[in-house]
Amino acid sequence: MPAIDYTFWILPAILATSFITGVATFFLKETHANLRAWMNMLAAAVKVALVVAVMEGFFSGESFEMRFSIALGFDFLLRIDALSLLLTALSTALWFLTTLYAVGYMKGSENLNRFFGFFSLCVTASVGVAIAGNLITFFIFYEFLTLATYPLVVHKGTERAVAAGRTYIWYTLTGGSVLFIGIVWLYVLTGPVDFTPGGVVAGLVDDHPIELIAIFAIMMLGLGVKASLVPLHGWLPVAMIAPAPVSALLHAVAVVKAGAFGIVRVIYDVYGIAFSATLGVLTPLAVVAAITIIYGSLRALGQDELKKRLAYSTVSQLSYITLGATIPGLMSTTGSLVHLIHQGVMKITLFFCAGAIQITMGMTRVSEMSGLARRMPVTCACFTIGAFGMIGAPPTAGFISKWHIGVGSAQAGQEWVILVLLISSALNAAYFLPIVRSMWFGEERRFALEASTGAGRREAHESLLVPMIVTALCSILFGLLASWSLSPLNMARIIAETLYITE
Amino acid sequence: MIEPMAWCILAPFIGASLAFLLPGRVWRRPIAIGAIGATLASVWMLTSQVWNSGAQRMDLSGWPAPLGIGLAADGFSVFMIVMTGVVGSLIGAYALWHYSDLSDATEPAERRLFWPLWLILWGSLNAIYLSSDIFNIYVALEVITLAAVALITLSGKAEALVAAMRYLLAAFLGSLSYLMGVALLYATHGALDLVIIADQERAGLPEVGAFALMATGLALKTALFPMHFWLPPAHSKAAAPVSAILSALVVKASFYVLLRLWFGVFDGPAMYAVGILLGTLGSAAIIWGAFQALRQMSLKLLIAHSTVAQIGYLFLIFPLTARRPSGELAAAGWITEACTGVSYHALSHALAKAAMFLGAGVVLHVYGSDLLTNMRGMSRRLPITTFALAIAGVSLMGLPPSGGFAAKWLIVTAALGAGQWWWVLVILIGGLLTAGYIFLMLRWAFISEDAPIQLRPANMPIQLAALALALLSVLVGFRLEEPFQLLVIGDPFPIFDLP
Amino acid sequence: MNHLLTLAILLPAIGSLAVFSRFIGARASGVVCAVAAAPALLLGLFASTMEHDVAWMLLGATFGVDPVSRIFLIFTGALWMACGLYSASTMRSDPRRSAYFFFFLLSMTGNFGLLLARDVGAFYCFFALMTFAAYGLVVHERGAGPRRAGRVYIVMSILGELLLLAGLIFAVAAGAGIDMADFASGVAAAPNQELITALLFFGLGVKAGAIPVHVWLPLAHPVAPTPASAVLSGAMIKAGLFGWIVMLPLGWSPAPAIAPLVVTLGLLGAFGAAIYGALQRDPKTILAYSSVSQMSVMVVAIGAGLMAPDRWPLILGALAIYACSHGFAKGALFLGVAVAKQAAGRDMLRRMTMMGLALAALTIAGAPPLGGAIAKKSLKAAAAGPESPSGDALALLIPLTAIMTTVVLGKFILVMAGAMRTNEGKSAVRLSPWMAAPWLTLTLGAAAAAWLIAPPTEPMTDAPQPTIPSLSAGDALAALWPIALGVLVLAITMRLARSLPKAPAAPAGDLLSLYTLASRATVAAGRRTRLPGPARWKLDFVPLVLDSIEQSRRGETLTNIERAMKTWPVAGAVFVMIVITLAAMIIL
Amino acid sequence: MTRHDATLRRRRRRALLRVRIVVAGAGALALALLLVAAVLELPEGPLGLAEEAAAQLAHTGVDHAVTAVLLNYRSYDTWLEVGVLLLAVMAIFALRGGAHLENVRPAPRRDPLLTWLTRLLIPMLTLTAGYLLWLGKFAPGGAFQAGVVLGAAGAMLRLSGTPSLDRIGDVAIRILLAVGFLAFLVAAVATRLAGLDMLELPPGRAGDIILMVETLATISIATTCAVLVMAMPGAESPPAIAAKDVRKEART
Amino acid sequence: MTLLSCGYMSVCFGVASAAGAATPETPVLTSHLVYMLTACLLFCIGLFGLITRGHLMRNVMSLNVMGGGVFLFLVAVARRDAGESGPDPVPHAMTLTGIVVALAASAFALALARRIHSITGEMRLEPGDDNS
Repeated sequence: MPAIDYTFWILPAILATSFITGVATFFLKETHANLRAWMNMLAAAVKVALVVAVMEGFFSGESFEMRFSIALGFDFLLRIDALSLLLTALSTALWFLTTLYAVGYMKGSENLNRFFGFFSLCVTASVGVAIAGNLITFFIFYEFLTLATYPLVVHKGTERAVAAGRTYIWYTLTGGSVLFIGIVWLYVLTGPVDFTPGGVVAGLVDDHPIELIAIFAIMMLGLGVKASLVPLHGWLPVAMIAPAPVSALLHAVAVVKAGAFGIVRVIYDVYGIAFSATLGVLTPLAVVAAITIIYGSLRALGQDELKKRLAYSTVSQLSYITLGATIPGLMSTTGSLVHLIHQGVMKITLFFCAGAIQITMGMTRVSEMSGLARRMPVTCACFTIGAFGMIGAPPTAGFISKWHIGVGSAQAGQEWVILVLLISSALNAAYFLPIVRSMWFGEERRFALEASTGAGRREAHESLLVPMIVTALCSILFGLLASWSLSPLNMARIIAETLYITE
Repeated sequence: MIEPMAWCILAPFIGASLAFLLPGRVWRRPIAIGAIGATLASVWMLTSQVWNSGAQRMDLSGWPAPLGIGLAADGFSVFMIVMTGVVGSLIGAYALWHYSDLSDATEPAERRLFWPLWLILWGSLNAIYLSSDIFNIYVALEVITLAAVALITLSGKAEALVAAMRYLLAAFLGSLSYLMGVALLYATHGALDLVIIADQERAGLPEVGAFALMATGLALKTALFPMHFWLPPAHSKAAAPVSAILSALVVKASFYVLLRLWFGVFDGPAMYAVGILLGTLGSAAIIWGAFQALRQMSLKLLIAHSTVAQIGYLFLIFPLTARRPSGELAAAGWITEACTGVSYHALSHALAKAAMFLGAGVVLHVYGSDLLTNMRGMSRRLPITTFALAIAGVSLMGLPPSGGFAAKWLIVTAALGAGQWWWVLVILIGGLLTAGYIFLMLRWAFISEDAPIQLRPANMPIQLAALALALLSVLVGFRLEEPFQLLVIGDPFPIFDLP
Repeated sequence: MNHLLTLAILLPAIGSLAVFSRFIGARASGVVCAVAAAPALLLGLFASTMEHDVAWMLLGATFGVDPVSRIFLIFTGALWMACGLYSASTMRSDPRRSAYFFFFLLSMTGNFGLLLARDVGAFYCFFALMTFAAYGLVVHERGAGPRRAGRVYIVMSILGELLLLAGLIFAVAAGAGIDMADFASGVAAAPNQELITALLFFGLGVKAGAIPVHVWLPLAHPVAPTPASAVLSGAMIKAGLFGWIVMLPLGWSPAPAIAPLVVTLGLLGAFGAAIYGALQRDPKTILAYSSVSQMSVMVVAIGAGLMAPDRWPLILGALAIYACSHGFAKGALFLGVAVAKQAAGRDMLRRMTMMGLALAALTIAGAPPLGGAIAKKSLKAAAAGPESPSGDALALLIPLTAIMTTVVLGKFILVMAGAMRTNEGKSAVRLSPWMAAPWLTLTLGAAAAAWLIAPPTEPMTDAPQPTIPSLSAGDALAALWPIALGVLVLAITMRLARSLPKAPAAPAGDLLSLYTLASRATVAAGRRTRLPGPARWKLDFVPLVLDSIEQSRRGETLTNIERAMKTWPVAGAVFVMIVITLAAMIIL
Repeated sequence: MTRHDATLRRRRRRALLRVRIVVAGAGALALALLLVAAVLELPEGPLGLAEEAAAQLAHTGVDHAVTAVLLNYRSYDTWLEVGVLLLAVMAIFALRGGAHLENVRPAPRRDPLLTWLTRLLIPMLTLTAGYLLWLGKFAPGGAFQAGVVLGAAGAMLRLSGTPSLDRIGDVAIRILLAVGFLAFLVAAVATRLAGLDMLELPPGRAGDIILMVETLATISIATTCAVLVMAMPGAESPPAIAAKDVRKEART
Repeated sequence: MTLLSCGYMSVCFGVASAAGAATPETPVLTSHLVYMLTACLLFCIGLFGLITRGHLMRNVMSLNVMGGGVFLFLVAVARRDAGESGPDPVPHAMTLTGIVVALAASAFALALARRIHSITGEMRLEPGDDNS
């Protein structure tokens, strides 16, 4: 055995890389711009390497676990299983890209130490959420995520930003404490609960189903805030006041994913899909998710602010995951899990483009963007790919997840889900295609920011472009090479199989 | 061999008398550091002794219980002593600077008298946690009150004096009603020792009278909700280290005595209705304190009101450990959770509140006033203090990964286990309101300041003291195993073995 | 052969990327357009049936060629090549030519991709790629007309794709396999076969221009640049047909109930479109309507195939030939319109183009010596054979469609003649040999196609196989009378039209006005009823709660109570009260 | 604020006052009843520690039971009690901002009767204090009574203006004040180091130790009482007076 | 004051008679019972004085009255448990300690009151308290 049991230490090491960098960035001097950039980039690279090591370790059958008992009742458990691998890979990869993007985007603005510090803390939290082994550890990182994102939302320090921060905090903290009550109640009822594929609650207690339904409802309320289900989504558009990298990584990927991931964990690893089906809790959740999908798209239609429109599209896209998760069936679960990755990649591309456009052209409103393609063709191309991904046009990744959720729900005999998918695709087209059309085919208008320079190409800074292109390519390749062995679809299928075998 | 229990009391008293006799500037720092070191050493020795060989008991001046006074140290008292020691020493480190000559915030007189008063206070806190004689507890309570009031008046401002006077009168009233209770108990049982009184069978009406008087007196000294009027002005007008001492430590002493009486002398769990009343008053405190804190415009008043709120959580132990009229324990399987949860809340609140008051002290020193509105852009000017305030806030809110979270987790588990789900609602609303006023404070820290104003430099040690306390209040939340084992040594909450 | 297959798809794709990234200049991109179609054409001509599995792509893609797709490849390849060649030369002067070439190549990729795809996933992927790329061609000439046409086109095609997606999802869910081989049988065996067939039919119908969902076609084709509309009308529409052939449960035992509906729609389309086309003035709109009517004829064939599963191989053969000849002819006619414009000046050229146009028109109409006649005959024989259920009705109706086609095309020829004489649409570009050649090849191809190409035989099924084409005298006569009748009718109507006051020009998209009215009404209704609940209610109630707490900050009630409690007498009284209550609680 | 409002407010305040008196009275009465009932139910007959105290008296080295309890059985209480006294003085110093007594008001003009009386009484007071101190061993007396008498002497000196404690300087004052507390402290530490329980007086020399501790306690109690009288704030400290005038016009 | 004292006397006799007339085993009016009852009444009178007015001097005095009540009660208990060697010394010691503690606290309270008076010119804590 190697001196240190590396299966024990690798998980905290993954967390530590971004945590230590975060804390270290606080103590840097404000002027050490490139040192800070390099430090963060290095940390991101190390973390990616570690995750890759864990991934190939996992596939070669090793199990990674770190258990540390806090008190008699509950212990702090970090554990890698197929499901957590999915989100860890996503968070780590996208953090690497977003850090590169943020370095370019934030050049010149002040108190960057605080920004990058909390940025890495947020990633620690989101990876923590992914590799949490039981509900309590999940909750610890879930709340840590809220705290770490608050300073980023109020980063600008203006009155409006702080007001947005306040709304954000009220929503997420209420959600958090409601979830807390749910977890404690479950703990009182069933004792310490670890995530085991196929669910653990079924075996433990079957004499008071009403309490279990109440617990499930409470947990969904708590997680619903972060997963932005309809009545609880108010904070997402408001939080768009944060700088672009924040809204890109956090509000499109890390924070909302924590909510959706939580829902998937609760349904599959705590309650077990079969037991929840017998309890009958899945259909109401599916209905709520459906309403969110439609409502999100409807609200997105009316938004003129690009980032607000993207926010509402996140609200609706996210509920695909919840919808897919609530439908019992291998295909729909695969669809929902793979959408976890695809939505992240596509949405981050769109936010990168939105940020780049805002920085280079000073444009934030959709109405101002006609004829933009001539000045920023690459950004517009990436935006188009992202937009088509959102609509679910075939070569992109969006199509794959919609296809799987659709087929899964049809197999499970819930045809209405397909109707919802269609309506939402149509609505997505209704609010994305006009932007794409006006970008490529709209007639050129004088642009606000660069009054002087002529008509030539004025592309964004390359540190903004590279991550954008990479994520755009990913959203195409994840679709095109979906059946490849290492593709996210395949990983999602493996996970889905593990969830269903034990049933 | 050295009996650590005695030295826990002797060391601070020696330090106090030395500090009183040698008030000179040159002597102050060595005496202070020496006293703090000695006390910490004796606390450490006591903890290891109790950890290894269980509860200790020592008869003072050679005479056994009924005649002489006994010092008893079981898990719970050692837990409180360790809390006082840790928080006290860190506040002492802050005070070392605050009352030293480089700070212009204090006059020479204050600097000379702070250490004797604080060390006597510390000694008498340890004395209370160790004493098992109700009259001795009365005298020690008096020492604490006088020392605390004297510390408040140190700052010399007019409103500090008024606050001190109100606190003195209230505490005097509380002590006298406690003394009347002691007299009644002596009249019925003929003995003053807790253990002896506990063994004798419960008498009728006199015991009821004694309980009513003593419980209310102690509740007044712990500032339970309706009787909290004296705490906010007293804790906010005093100097920073003093308000930290008051909020974090002094308030807990009278609660400790109330707990001892509740479980030992008066067989509290049998009184289900009284338990529910105390729990309701506690919940009212949580909500009222938080609401008041939300409405404050100055930082120290905000934190003081938050103390009133957080004390409410402590009083939830009474309903949770009470026995239903039908005789069986309300939270049959969850008693350990309830008791350890409340004591853990006391610990994490002490750490977090001390950190916040010290942070407020730094803000007061640097900005000249602790009005929330002029804390604009504090996160740029005082990053470490903002960080400390934020983390302490996290622990108060009970968000993971902090001590507050562990305590909240335990209390909520016990509440749900006991089927008294309404406390859970109160805790939920309380937690949210706490978040409300914490972020009210942080909100101003993050708003970027419009006009760059010239500020006094804040030197590092005091910020680090606040940060250390805040970090401790979070780290304490990570490992609960050992503190739990410590807490249950000597069976301080004797309701475990009941059927 | 495999490399040819991949090349057929990759060449146009790489070409489009090169054009986009400005890697190659405008001239080079023109050449690329022309060359890109070659591999597909060669595949069509020489490739034998084969299968090439690409496991990692999309949902496990497989590509390959089979007898039906070979025929489609031939005429599509030829058409793309001709139009590519043509647009390479005409488009050189156009300022936004690189955009044109980019979208041209992208649509070509899509078209070849879906023909070669042997699995549903790849088919749908390339189908969507072609649709979205074609939008670029439709709106190439900026301006109000193309914008409106583009918007209608995109809305309709998205609806079409969603219906197709739904159909595919239901089919796969019901057990149909991903690849084409057992997709149709899976659909046939599916419990909700009706729903799937309907969804697939209308999903692909949008692209193919089937009646209720054809409205975008008459709008889009005229506004697109001529080579683009030629390709649109000739090749891209056929993609819809190909989709039907491959996906619908044709030739499988249980005949779906909607078959009669399909037939009626086909017939309705054939007559309605032709009549409506005759009323139009713009030549390209007339041609568009003629395409709609021709496609409706094919819809009739499909309907017949659905109704008489065992006769399907026969109909399939005829259908392929018919589509091939129609493709060539329609491409030739569209190019002819452009060529006519360019040749307006010199009368010798004018006469030649008129001759060519007449030849192409006659092929479509089914004049005897030309390929069209054979196609029509075999189609009539297959679809309207004696033992097919509504055989005799069809036997009568198909010739009638021939009449209507002659009327429409006659009107087209007359309009073109008029335009040539007055040469008002004279285009600046001189007619160069590079432009004339492709047009000529297409016209000849139209005429000869039916003869040259052997109909695809289904090796496996034992159903009656299509015979080698032969045209007896009787057949020739049977083909002639409808044309004659058509010419007669046209002459009568023209005379009548001259005497009657100028009939108002019928709007291009006939049913569209209906649809826009309906959609505008629903949107207005939606807005008027103030969508109840969440949509209107801004749903962020939390800030309201916060503000109320904020206001309470100014409200004095709380502070008064707190100050009152601070006064000594009140505090004292509270103290005593608590002592009393504690004692009372224990005693009672 | 018009006169009408003033009268209205005053009437309202008086009404409020009346309500408060009634409530307080009722509360106090109820408490009285409770206590009376409790007292009536008290167990009868000898219950306390009278016998044990008397039985062990021999070992305490003192004959009078109360002194034995005070200085032997529960000497820890007495120690804390002296600590309270020391604290009170410290608090007064805190109030006055410093222990130096120099700026105490200068002695008033000499009054013949007063000076004669002090010259007569001071020796008598010290004598009785000494007697009381010594009496503690056999009869009620001891450190506190002696200390108070001596303190009264100090107060008299102060009132008659004759210089006394305010002359002897800050350090001396501190030592005199702390000597009582230190006595107990030393006793506790000594017994601890000697291996006995804290404050456990060896029976043999208990008597002398108690006497010695009592004398030191008397000294510190006396000084405390005197200083309490002398250092009472508000008597002289000039800054306070200035503040009062400020307050006066603020109010008018 | 006269009203108060005769009111008090009537209460004592009422209680005594009630005690006497009550069932035989209730204690007959022994001397220490009288002192205990007086002590309780003293305690409550002090309490009443404390909580009705806000004047600082009045409060300190009422607190001392309450203290006196408690100490009287202790001495009475000592009297009750008197053995042949005299009254029980422990309550006596407690009283002595209590008195000293009360002395210290009152001294400090008075000093504080005087300081507040010298600064604010009033002898009350809150403007709301009436200082009659």
